[in-house]
Amino acid sequence: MSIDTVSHAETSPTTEQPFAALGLKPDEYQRIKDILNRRPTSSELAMYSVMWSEHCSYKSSKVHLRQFGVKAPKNDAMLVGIGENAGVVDIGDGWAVTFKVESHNHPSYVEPYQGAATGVGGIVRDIISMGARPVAVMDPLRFGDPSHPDTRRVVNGVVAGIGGYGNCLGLPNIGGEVVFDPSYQGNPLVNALCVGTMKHEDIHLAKATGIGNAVILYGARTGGDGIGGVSVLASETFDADGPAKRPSVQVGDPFMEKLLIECTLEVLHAGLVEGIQDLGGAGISCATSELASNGEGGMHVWLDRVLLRDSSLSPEEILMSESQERMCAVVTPDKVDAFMDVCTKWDVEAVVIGEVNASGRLTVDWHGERIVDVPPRSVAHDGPVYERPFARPAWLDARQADAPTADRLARPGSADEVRTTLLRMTAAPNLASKTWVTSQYDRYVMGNTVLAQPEDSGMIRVDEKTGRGVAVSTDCNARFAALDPYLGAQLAFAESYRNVATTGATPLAVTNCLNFGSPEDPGVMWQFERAVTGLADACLDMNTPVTGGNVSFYNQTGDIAIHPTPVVGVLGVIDNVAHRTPMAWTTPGDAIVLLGVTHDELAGSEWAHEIHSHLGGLPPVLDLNAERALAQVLIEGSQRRIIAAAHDIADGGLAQALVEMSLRARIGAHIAIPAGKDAFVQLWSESATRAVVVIAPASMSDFAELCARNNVPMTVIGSVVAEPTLTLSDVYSQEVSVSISELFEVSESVLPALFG
Amino acid sequence: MARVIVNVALKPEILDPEGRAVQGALGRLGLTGVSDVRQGKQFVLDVDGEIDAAKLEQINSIAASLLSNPVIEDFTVQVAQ
Amino acid sequence: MARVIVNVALKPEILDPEGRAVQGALGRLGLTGVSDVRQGKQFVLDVDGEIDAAKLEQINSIAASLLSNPVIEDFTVQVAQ
Amino acid sequence: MTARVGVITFPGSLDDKDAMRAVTIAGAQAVPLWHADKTLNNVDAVVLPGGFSYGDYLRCGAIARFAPVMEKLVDAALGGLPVLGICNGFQVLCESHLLPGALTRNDHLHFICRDQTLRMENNTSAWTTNFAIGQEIVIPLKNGEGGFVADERTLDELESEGRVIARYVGLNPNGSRRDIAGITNAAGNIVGLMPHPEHAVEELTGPTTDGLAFFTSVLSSLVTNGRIAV
Ligand SMILES: Nc1ncnc2c1ncn2[C@@H]1O[C@H](COP(=O)(O)OP(=O)(O)O)[C@@H](O)[C@H]1O
Ligand SMILES: [Mg+2]
Repeated sequence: MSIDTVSHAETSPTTEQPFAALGLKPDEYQRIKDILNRRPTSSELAMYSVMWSEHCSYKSSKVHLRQFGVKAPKNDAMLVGIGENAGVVDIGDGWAVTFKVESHNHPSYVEPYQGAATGVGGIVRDIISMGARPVAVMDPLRFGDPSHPDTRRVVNGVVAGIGGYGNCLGLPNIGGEVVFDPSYQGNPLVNALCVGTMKHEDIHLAKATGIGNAVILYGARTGGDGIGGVSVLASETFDADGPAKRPSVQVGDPFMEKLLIECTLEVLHAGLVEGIQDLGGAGISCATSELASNGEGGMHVWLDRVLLRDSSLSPEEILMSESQERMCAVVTPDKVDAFMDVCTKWDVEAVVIGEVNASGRLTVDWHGERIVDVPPRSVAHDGPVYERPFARPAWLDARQADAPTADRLARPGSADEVRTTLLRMTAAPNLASKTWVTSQYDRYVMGNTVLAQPEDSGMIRVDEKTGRGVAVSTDCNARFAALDPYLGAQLAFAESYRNVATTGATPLAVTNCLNFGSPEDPGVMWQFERAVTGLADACLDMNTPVTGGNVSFYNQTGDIAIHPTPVVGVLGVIDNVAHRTPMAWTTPGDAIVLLGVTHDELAGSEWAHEIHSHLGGLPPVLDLNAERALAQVLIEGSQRRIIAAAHDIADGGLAQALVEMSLRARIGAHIAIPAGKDAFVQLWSESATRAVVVIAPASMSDFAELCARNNVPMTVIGSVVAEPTLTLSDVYSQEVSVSISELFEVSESVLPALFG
Repeated sequence: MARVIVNVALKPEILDPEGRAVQGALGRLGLTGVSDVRQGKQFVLDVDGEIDAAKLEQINSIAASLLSNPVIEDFTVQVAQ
Repeated sequence: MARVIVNVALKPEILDPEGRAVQGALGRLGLTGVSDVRQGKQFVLDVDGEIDAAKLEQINSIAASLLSNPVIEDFTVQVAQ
Repeated sequence: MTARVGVITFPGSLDDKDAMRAVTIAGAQAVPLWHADKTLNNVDAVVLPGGFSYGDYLRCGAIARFAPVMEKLVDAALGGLPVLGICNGFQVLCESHLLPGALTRNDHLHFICRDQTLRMENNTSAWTTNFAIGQEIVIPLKNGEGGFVADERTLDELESEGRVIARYVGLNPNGSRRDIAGITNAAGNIVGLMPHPEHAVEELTGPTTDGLAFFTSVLSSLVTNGRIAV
């Protein structure tokens, strides 16, 4: 096998190269030639092609994502911002938290178990590469129609894969989402979020500084699996008959990752590391070029030193391999031995593959021959940037005009119909209990889980002495985003913000995973631009910076894109987790109070979707000032311990919130529909900025004062009762009553019946 | 009655963490000189009646879809007694 | 180099939930007349040099202690090429 | 003198820190033990924690059994040292033949994590003296391979000798024979338990604090047996 060396490239300028097969456009290929003043070697071509793929370079999204930086609120809590492996925020007492969400959508359709498993593995390595100990994971998921025959395969594989990897790593799963919609049939979304904690002094960055320092590759051996996997997969649309080519998928080894976590934290805490980087998409190409360009700008790599699982791999393949569970560290020469000792202790293989130098170039040798000689920035940062055309899709007007008004979609109008609707909605796959999913995840490991599913946010104790902790929620109603992507993204943010505040934590920072169709479709690009702008505007207004995130394009089959799905994760801090607000009421006689105002807002609602398969109209209006005021009441009420329980109102409206609280409490409530209001609208509208809170009689006057001071409308709608029954009175002059055991039976049986 | 044996193994280029773990343990137990270990699955099916060409065809297609994922695994089908 | 194949199967009296799940799925996919399915493990060991009696003995004892759990599983050892 | 309770960490152990926390809350000194060491560091009792030792590849507990520290542990356990194996630790004890039977794949094939009700059926083992027989407790359960199996003779023997220490109540979460959640050896010093008492020692993070009594029990037994002075 002959090696395409730099000198050979110089003397053979006309050699034809398969740039198109590697996903490069002719002008991109030309650009590489301009940068190098010659044709690239095959190894260089491999590096540029993976690094300039949509997945790695963000070439279509970059121009819009800049808004997150431009509009970032001045926030002293931000220690590391966008651009690093993950953002880092200060949570007080010398503690810092890093969190990020990432997608693994395409691989999870092709091989659901391994696709989802390696998705968890990838995001966890992002967190450890910041110097943090991972402490929790979450998994926002979207699947196709629950009754479609293929959905079962995907659901079972994805859930088992997330559990299989996360459980084996010893990370509690503290929340996520499970949403079904036909728009995800051939494009399930598997987003994975990881939270890590560290002391300020442990923050590490991905840069190769210090001339003469060693570059160490450690972890799993490099194999031929997943070559071009993520980058090719994530940049191609499946055609209508399913995956056109079935590219190789990586298999995860969570045990190796667990060793990698312990080993990495030990070398970091021992002060043995100058810079560190995980290997994700684009493998060694990415790690070396990013480390080099973030440091002094020069690095040399002896590629033949890389430990291989398969000795027949070519240098191009080694550069592109996306084998999992690998990391790269920059270590001063005097500490290399100590570094290797820690690796030996954890049974982790490691080898020095390179050296930092002052050349300003990234050079790679293969058995003494130079196969790469490039400016590292040109690979890692100076990829192409596209100003893709975008335009409001023509179909949107008709869809927005198609409002779910009472004359167009039949609404329940009697107590009997309300009861029937209540049970049907409780059994809607999107609203039914997710226990079948979440019981496959360990939520107890590490012993610091204060809240987990089905609570409004997951909450983790960070400091065992002081009780300082963090809460995280992820949300997105993609139907809202389909009706209005700007508002949809803001509503996703608002829901997530509210979920964090509901548990008593103060929202601090935002991460996001923007799942969209093809950026080459101007309509999709418009949705993307609107969603990013909406989210950036809301984050600025609410003083919660975006600290990082991920973009997943090409989630579409043929011409049909998924609903735009900007999943938003909000992280909050709580001084003492003992003060958290749970979702379940406990004490008969406590008042049940509705916060916020309910309008006739059913466009994009779960009711319209489940009962009428309808999607049209305009999403609920959002007033961020009101959202901030509501959060203030929820947070201060928790700190002063005057809120006994609280639950946010979102999908399925007030009715669903009451059902969920009853199911969690196992004792019931008596609710009266406020006089003069339409019971159906009160129960199933999805107006934003609302929550149900539970207040003991002794705290009522304090709570009323708190609401008045913050201008938050409150309505006492009922009280907790000892009997296990949820009773709604004044429903079209009659009473509706359902036993909690019936609700439980209905809610719990849905997912097992579909997928068990 | 016929017995059909379907062996499913990860493709050679795919990482086999279980096989690797076994290989490590073999070394610690003193079995040296083992250059590779792969761990696969074996399905033993007892099928009523004869296995004719149509039935074998059907078993083959099930082996390719249910019992293995061709993206990462290879399989063999074998009719025994 | 020799290739040694160790097959490990649950003892017949031990419940095999995976085999049962496969059997159920086979029915749903239209393969009828399958009276039983058992799912076992197959280890493929590549061993340097010849497999003499002593080595085989060693592999047998490792199959009995490490590769299988005699409380619930049976195994066979087979030397291939 | 406070008792020293060792917690062994294998590669892939996950609940070792939790076990140490539980030991500490119970009032003992937690001593970390490392799989590759050939010493038990003079501890008075040992916990084999939950997790996925060696990834649980091959079979749960199968590879951990051959760890260097296990040689010492087997001898000490046969000599009467109190040993509690939780979940993966239980699997290691069975694989090491310190306890009879084996733990197999859950009958429903899924990993399951839930708050599990147990009925305590033994209060004479080293780890159960502070329970009442018939007492119902709720502690987390989380496993993929938690179905206890043994032949009928062994099961009958365990029953007749009072060596079933706890049984699942209500739902049997994994298909365990005779709803068995935990067992002890004939001498009563070695206990294997599938659910996780170490995750039920604090109001804030556990469903209950029912798990604490396992850890206080061993302290009581150590005193009673004169293994440590008060
Ligand atoms: N895939 C999942 N993984 C973990 N937890 C989940 C998952 N899906 C849903 N949950 C949890 O179930 C609960 C209900 O979900 P959801 O109805 O989306 O909550 P909310 O409407 O309050 O955001 C939440 O606690 C959520 O975190
Ligand atoms: Mg939600």
